[in-house]
This record gives sequence, C-alpha cells and structure tokens, in this order.
Amino acid sequence: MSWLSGIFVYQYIDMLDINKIREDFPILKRKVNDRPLVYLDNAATSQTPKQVIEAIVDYYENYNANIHRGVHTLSQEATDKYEQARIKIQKHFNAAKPYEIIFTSGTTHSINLVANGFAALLEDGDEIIVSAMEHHSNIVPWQMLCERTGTILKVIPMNMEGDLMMEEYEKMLSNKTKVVFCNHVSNALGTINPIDEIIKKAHGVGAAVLIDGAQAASHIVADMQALDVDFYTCSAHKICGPTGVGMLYGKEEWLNKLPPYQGGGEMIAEVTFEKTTYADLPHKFEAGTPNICGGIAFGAALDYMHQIGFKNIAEYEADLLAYATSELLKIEGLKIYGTAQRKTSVISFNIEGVHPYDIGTILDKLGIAVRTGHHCAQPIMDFYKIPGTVRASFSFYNTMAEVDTLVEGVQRARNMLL
Amino acid sequence: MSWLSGIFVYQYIDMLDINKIREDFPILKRKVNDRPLVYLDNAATSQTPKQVIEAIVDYYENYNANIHRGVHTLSQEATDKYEQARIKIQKHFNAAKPYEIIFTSGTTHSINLVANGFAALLEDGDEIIVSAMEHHSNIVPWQMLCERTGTILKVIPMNMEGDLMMEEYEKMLSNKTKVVFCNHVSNALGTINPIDEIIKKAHGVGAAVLIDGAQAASHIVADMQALDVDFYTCSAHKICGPTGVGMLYGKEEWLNKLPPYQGGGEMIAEVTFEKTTYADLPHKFEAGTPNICGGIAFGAALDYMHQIGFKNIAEYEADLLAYATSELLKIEGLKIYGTAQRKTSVISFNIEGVHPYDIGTILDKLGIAVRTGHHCAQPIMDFYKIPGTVRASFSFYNTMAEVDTLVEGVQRARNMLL
Amino acid sequence: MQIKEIQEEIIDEFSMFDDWMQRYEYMIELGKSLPLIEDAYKTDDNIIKGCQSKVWVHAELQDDKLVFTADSDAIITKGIIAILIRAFSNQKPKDIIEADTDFIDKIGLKEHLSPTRANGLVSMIKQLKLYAVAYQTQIK
Amino acid sequence: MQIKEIQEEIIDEFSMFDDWMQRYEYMIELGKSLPLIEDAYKTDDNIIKGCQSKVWVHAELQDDKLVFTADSDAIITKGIIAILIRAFSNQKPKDIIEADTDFIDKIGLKEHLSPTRANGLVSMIKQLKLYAVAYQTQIK
Ligand SMILES: Cc1ncc(COP(=O)(O)O)c(C=O)c1O
Ligand SMILES: Cc1ncc(COP(=O)(O)O)c(C=O)c1O
Repeated sequence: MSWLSGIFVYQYIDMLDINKIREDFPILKRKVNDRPLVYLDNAATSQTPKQVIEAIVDYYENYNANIHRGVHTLSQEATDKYEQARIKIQKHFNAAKPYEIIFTSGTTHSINLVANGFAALLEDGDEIIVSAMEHHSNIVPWQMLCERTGTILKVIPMNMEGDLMMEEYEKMLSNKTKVVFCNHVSNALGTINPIDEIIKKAHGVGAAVLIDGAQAASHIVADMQALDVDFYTCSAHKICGPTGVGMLYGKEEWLNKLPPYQGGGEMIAEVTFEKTTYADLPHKFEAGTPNICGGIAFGAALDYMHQIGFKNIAEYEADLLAYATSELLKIEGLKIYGTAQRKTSVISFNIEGVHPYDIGTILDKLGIAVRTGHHCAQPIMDFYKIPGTVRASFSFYNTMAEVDTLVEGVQRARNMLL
Repeated sequence: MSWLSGIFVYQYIDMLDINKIREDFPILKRKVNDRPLVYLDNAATSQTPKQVIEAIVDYYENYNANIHRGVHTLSQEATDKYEQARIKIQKHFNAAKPYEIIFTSGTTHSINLVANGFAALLEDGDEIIVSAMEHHSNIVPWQMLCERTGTILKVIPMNMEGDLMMEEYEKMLSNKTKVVFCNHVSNALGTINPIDEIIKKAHGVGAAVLIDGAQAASHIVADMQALDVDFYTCSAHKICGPTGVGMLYGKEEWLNKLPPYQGGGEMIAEVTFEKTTYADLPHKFEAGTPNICGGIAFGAALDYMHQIGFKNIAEYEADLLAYATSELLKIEGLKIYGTAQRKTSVISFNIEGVHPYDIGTILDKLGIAVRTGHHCAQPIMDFYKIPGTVRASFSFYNTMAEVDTLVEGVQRARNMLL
Repeated sequence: MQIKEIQEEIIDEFSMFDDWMQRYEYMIELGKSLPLIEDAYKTDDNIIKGCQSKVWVHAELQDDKLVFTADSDAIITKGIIAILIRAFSNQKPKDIIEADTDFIDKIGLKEHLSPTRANGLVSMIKQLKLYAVAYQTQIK
Repeated sequence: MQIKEIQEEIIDEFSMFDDWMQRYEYMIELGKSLPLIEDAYKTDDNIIKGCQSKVWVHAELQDDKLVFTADSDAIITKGIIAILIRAFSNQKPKDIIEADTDFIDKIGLKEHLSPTRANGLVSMIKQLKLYAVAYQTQIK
C-alpha cells in the first residue's frame, strides 16, 4: 500500500564518517566539568540524534492526537504514523506479522507482561530456566511468577570468562521445562550469548523462549523468523530512541495463548459490567493511551540506525572494543570482567585495591561518563565476589581519541587513589 | 534545599489573553482540509505548548542519561530534574510526601497497578464498588481482579442527567466493601462527581478509594490531603504534557501495603536467585528505566498550567461551556448527554436520526476535530441506548469564535445528512 | 459490464464535482440506493470489523456471479459500501479477486484508504474479496 | 572547638586549593585519618542507605558528647565522611542537631549536595543528625 512506501531507505555507507555522525548528536558538544563530554555510558542509555528529536518535535507541533477510533484528520495521521512505526519495527526484526509487535513502555514492562501471562499457563512443579548473567529485569518478574505459581527456577551457570556453561543447560532441560529466558547480550559483561542454540535446545523439550534483547538491539539485528524465537524484547532508549517506549515481539500463537496483562481502553472488544471480551492482537496487550510520540520516534531511531548501517556499526564498534581492551589492559592492576570470545563493545573492569565508585567519580571530574556499580546484575557481582565494576560502553559515535581519554583518565584516577 | 528553589512560580494572570496563549501552541496554526484547525478533542488528548516541547528538546540535547545510581554528571542532572518533577507533582496535588507520587506510563497503568495489588489483599466474597460512568480503564482492571479473587463488583447507578445516585451508593456500602473506584470527572459526560462525599462514605465502612482523575486534572486541582483520598491518578498527555507518562498518588500506608506490580531494575534492594527484597517507595513501584524525559516534561506542563492559572482556566472554560451549550441547543433535534449541574467543558451530543460518525466525518472536512463513538465508556452508551455520541471538549486555548465554527459545522452536517 | 468499466463510470461521475461537499452529497445519495441486505442477514457474523459504524454485508452466488447486499447505520459508510458494491456486485468471484481498487483514490476518497481509518473502507474491500475467495472454491 | 569553628577551619584549609584535583587529593588524605569504626560495628544496621559504596557509621555517647567512628569501602566516600565526622564528632547532640551544613558548599563539594547523589552525602548528614536526636533524648 502506498502509505507504506519510502519507510526503509537502507543506505549503507562503507566507511563511517564519525565526525559527520557526531554532528547528529547535539549533546556530544556539551562540556562537563569544563571538559568535553566523553560519553561512555551507552549501555545504560544511548544518545539521541537530531533526526529523532526532530521527529518528536514534528509530532507535537503538527499532529499530536489520540490514536485509533478517531475520525478526525490529526487522529488519523497520528494513527498512521504510529502503525507505520510498528511496521518499521516489524521489518527490522523480520517478524512475520505487524501485530506480533507489541508496543510497551520498555524491556522491563515487556518481560513483566510475558511473565505475568505465564502465571495462567504454568503449574506447580513446572520449571523455568534463567541464565546466571541476567539483568534484574529478567530475574525479578520470574521470581514473582514462581511465588505465585510454585514454579521452580533453575539457573544456567557461567564460567570465569563470562560464558554460559551450555552442557549444564542441556542437563537442566526436561519435559518439565516450560520457559527459558536469557539475554541476548549481557549488560554487565558484554557477552553475546548463543541464543540460537539456547532456543533450539529449549524447543527440543517444548519450552518457550524469551530473549531479552535490551543490550543487543543497538549492536545486532535479530531476525525473529530465522531465530524462531518465541519472545524478544528491547527498549528504544538504548537504540538512539526516546525514553518510555519499547517493544515486545511475540509469536502469534503465543500471544494468543497469553491472557492480557493490563485492562483498559483499546484492549477490549466489548465491555459491560457483566462481561468483557478482549480485542485482537496487538491491541489485546496495549491497554490505554500508548506512548504515541515515543512509538513514532522509536521508528525514526531505527530509520537513523539503518541509515548508518548496522553492519558498519558492528565493524566500527569491534575496532573500538579491541583498541580499548588492549589499551586498558596496559594499566597495572586492571582486570576486565567478561572476556568471552563474542562480545559487544562493553568493558567492565576494576583496578586492584580501588573501589569502582572512586574511579567513576574521578572520571566524571574529567568529563568522562562511565557507569559504576552492580549494573542491575547483582548475581554477576556475587559470582565474581566484587561490589561492582566500572563499565565503559562504546557506541558508533565514540572515537578512538575518546578511548585514549578514557585510558589516560583511568591511569590518572589510579594514581590519585592508590 | 537550594536545588528546589525556583520550581514554583505561580503567576496568576487576571484575564486570559487567549491570542497570546494560542501562540504557545504551534499545532493551532495548522490547516486541516484547507481550513484552520479547530481542535475540540481535548478530552482525548490536550495539545502541547512550546514550553513543554522545549523541555523535551532540552533534555535530549543537554542531559539525556539513565537516572539513579549513576555517578556521572549527566546522570545526576537527569536524576535531579526527574526528582524535581516528582516534587512539582507532589506540590500540585498537595501530597504529604514526594514518594507518595509514583510515576507511571499513564492512568491505565496506574489503575492496573492498584487493582493488581489488591489481588493480594482481597478475599472471596469481598465487594468492590464502581460507578456506572467509568472509562474502560477503570472497569476492566477491576473485572480482571474479580476473576482472580472472587470479589464481587457492584455498580452505582446514574440518572438520565448523568448524575450518580448517591442514595443507592450508600445502600451498597457495608463492611464487605473493600475498594470504591470512581472517576473525578466523566470523560463521556463531563459530570464532576461528588468525590468528597464518595470518599467520606467509603471511609466510613473502612474501604479504600481510588479516584481516576484523568479527565479532571486539566480542569480542577485536586488536593490529596484535603480529600483524604487513598489513590488518585492522571495522565500527562491530557494536561498539556507528553504521551507515555502519568502519575499515581497513593497514601504512604496503602503503598506500603500493596505488593509491587512489576519486577525489574530500580525496584529492588537486593537480588539473589534465592531471594529478592524490594526497594523503598517510590522505587518499589517504578521498575525499569522510566520515561525520564516524559516525567520531566510532565513537570514542565504543570509549570505551564500554573503560569496560566487553574482558576483562570476554570472560569474561562465555564464560559466556553455555557456559550457552546446554549448555541448547540438551538440546532433542531440536537440532544446533549450529560446535563449535570457540575460539569467540565465537555459536550456529548447526537442529532436525531443521524449517526455520530457521520457528523464527525463532515466536521473533520471542515477542519473541526471532535471525537465520535463510545469514548471507551460503553456502559454509558448502553445506558442511553445509543451507539455513541459526538463529543466536543474545550480547553483554555479554544476561542468563542471556534464555538461558532463548531455550531455552524454541526448545522451544515445536519443539513447534508438528513 | 466489467468491473473496470463500472469503475471508469464511477470515476467519470465523480469527476464532475469540484469540491468535497458535492462528492459527499453524491455519496450519500448513492447510499440511499444501496441494495439493502435482508434483515435476517444483519447478524453479528456479517458485521465488518474495524468500522466505527456498523456495516453488514451479505454475499450470494447467483449462477456464477456473486451478488452483494449491505447496510450500515451511518449514511456516509453506506455511501462507501454502495460504491464498492456497485463496482463488485454481480461479477465473477475470480474477477472480484483480481480487481484493482485504484478508483477509490481517483474519486477523491484516498483519505479513507489507510488501513487504520475508522470507517474501515480497507476492511470492506478485504471482506468483499474474502467472500469472492470463499465462493470461488465453491464454484470449482 | 565548636562545630562552627571547626567548619571555618575546614573551609580555610580547602580554600588553599585552586583545582578539584588538589581538593580531592586532600579529601583522600583526610579519609586515611578517619577514626575507624570497630569491626564489630560494621553491621548491616550501621550501613547508610543511598550510597553506592558502603558506609558504616557508629555513634557513642562519651559524657555528654557524641563520638562518631566510621568506615567506607570507597576512599572518596571515606574522605567525605571523615570531613563530616571532623565537624560533628565530640560535640553535644544538641549542637549537632542545630548545626548548619553550608560549609560543604563552601569547600567545593556542592555537587554532592543533591539528595539524589549516589554518594549519599545528604544521607550521611541525615544519619549523623538522627543519631544526635536519638542520643539527645537519652541524655535527658
Ligand atoms: C476518565 C478516564 N479514565 C481513564 C482514561 C485512560 O487514560 P490513559 O489512556 O491515558 O491511560 C481516560 C482517558 O481517555 C479517561 O478519560
Ligand atoms: C540486559 C538488560 N535487560 C533489561 C534491561 C532493562 O531495560 P529497561 O530499563 O529499559 O526496561 C536492561 C537495561 O538496563 C538491560 O541491559
């Protein structure tokens, strides 16, 4: 249909012109403590290009309206743009149907939606499997589910490098296994998990699989149909999009099986005080006025990323990672946590005898933004018996010069603190 | 503390300069079908002043970062602004504590949070009471609760004017009553409900009260402590704020009683695979990365509204309502649904023999945006035995001239359609 | 007449109008001439989803041709379905399945062509074609 | 010395530095001179909430004065709590309760004063004052 055309302009640039790309990000011109901002907290949230900011402004200045069921032009325009964004997301993730993409307020919301739904499908004694390197958002909702249903939670262990022990995983699987949930990429370690294999093995015993793609989405294009995954989720704010919106992919058959999560407008077909029937997908899971502007800006963010090209991004980020890793390792006493073969551009580290918080504080004074702490992955910290790490996470708009600034900064912090 | 100062500048203007106010709303300059946009769908979503759009742009251009636990400057700035927004909301609603304000993704989310929480507190045979004029968002979550717990749902009936029958309400109350939930203002009728009385009577039998303030918030300042209400909620997108964010007020003691709704980052104190403990208020209910920009812009929207002055707004909107009502009633066969004494500036109507959808379509051709349909309040439509209504809802940035355009438009539609 | 020819005829008729009011008034006229569905067929099963107003459509095979009747509680919707029925009724299922729907655009109803429109024009076309597919198999 | 005087002294000391590095280095030095809490008091109960690093504080009444000891696993945090303890320890509960905390701002640690800061300076002040309130009642 004509209104769909022109959505995807994949324009692969062979070599990234980083300076030009940086022009797209107004915030990168900022000074922090009188120094140029070096933003290396991309795994927490990515920065927002002007193309996305413009999409947001365009929405509020030109066609802000409540969507669906509206007869007037603004409402129709907003609805069209919102549904076009859904289709952009569908194409990006190669989902079979647009209505397999559910807009949520973020990864946490998505996982809760699924975990809550399974409460209706699981029985006492059923088992679910989680990996040892999950974000709290992919642990706590399932623990809450277990409390409600008497389901048993099993944990795939990891080794010191930060790789999952797949033999252990295989041993855990049985016909009692009902759901396996695991992140595509670990936010604290950067490990890219073998989700292909995890999914296949789980399907072998008839279990459903949810993959938390929050950390993967800005680095790797996941193909829903090729992976044959049952659920996949991510947050827009980590992919150059706005805060407050995310997506849940669910296979049609699973989305039909799960009961609705929230009740409200939009998600119903018919309401009387005696009986309410639910609407079709995707509306069944989209109660209330959604983050309309957020959904549209999420689509704009994907457009932007495709314009840069995910292949280019991956190659460039691999270079950043390799360079930063080798430079950081030159610092005495510096230890990197997460040394898996397959990693995204995330480096978690500590310096012997120094608390990560101290390093983060000194780096901030130097204009360098890193994250310190447990990164909402306490079990990983417990595993390594550390209070936390310093995490530097790189994006395609970071430069090699910024890596140098980081390394100098860490060196300087070490000198001050030891 | 010094970082709090300067948040509230109440600058009451005695008479509203509507033309000047309209300059604040870029969208009002738009043409629809070659005619100037006349936006009368404010009850569905309000328009966004440039002050709020600027707050959004400022966020993404200058201090976009993930909040809480971040050591670096951007994260601190974003956290401060976000928490300042919470305090703006607290002051606006006169809540006793800032942590009694929970950020949610909107009214629907807020109500689901509360209804889900009560699932842990109610027993088979307990009763909950709803009004006959609720939005689906304040019906369906409670129906889902009833299904889960065996709680009984009772309905306060209304009369033809669209007033609740308070004697019936009193008769329903007993020591079995555990929750009463009711909107402050009906979105389909405009009725301002006697929530003061509803709350007092409910408290008389020890029941908690949730007031859905989605429609009230842009017209009436509700005082949490004076009302002594247990829960109150609204959505930012109906008060000149952005989409995808809202708030839930809950009395501290109730928020402590309710179990958490979603699991994830931020809402925990300690996570191990064996046991998880929850964080203090408000974090217990704010799992995952919130709509950071949305929360901040919500605060900016309240600042804007206070600058105009809620008293001024209420007076001016009352004038708009009176004028529009008397002019519309001059049209032959036009009937208004919702003729309560106390109403906000919402007019739901039909013309005898004409389907509301047809009127809405013709009005749209004339550049006039109204809503048609059941307004997510099917029980009200069933009560009046109509398929829906045409709803014109006025805001402080609408003009008397726009009322004239509406009336002419409806007249013209009538001539075409009959 | 073939579908293509009828569509040309409709385009011709609409091309005489130079503003939306005339077009809508004509559409409303057409609505009044809609071959009405029998009350017995005004069932929930025959309601087309995705419309804010109710639209019922019934299809019947007469010899090798498909005949549509319909109704709606909104007059503009009735006009729209009337136009569709005029173009598609009394045609072979195969021709209905293969028919283009560009003419909607050409008579100035493009605004109704988005799948998200509340009037459900897209759903109506889809439904007529689905009937054709269903009856197509019946003929063989 | 009175709290006020100690604070002036601290302000004087810090005023000698003209960049943050010197200030932080001095703070780290001060951290090293912190009156350390006994291991027996390093319990979860004595941890101050709202800090990314761990901070333990213990309070003890000696005659009519409150004596604080503390520790932290992060050295900058240790420096901060050391400064606070220098200002507030060995003082009467009443004086601690009434004491100003403006000096934090004046020694260039203003950035740590927001209640949302991960280092929890605000929580630390609050905790010291809470101890003072608790022991105040004990004296009477
Ligand atoms: C009275 C009432 N309650 C609840 C809602 C739901 O609000 P939201 O869609 O923002 O969640 C609305 C909005 O349409 C409303 O008018
Ligand atoms: C792996 C992983 N899962 C889940 C989340 C939670 O995402 P959000 O906070 O956007 O809901 C994050 C983000 O920190 C993450 O890194």
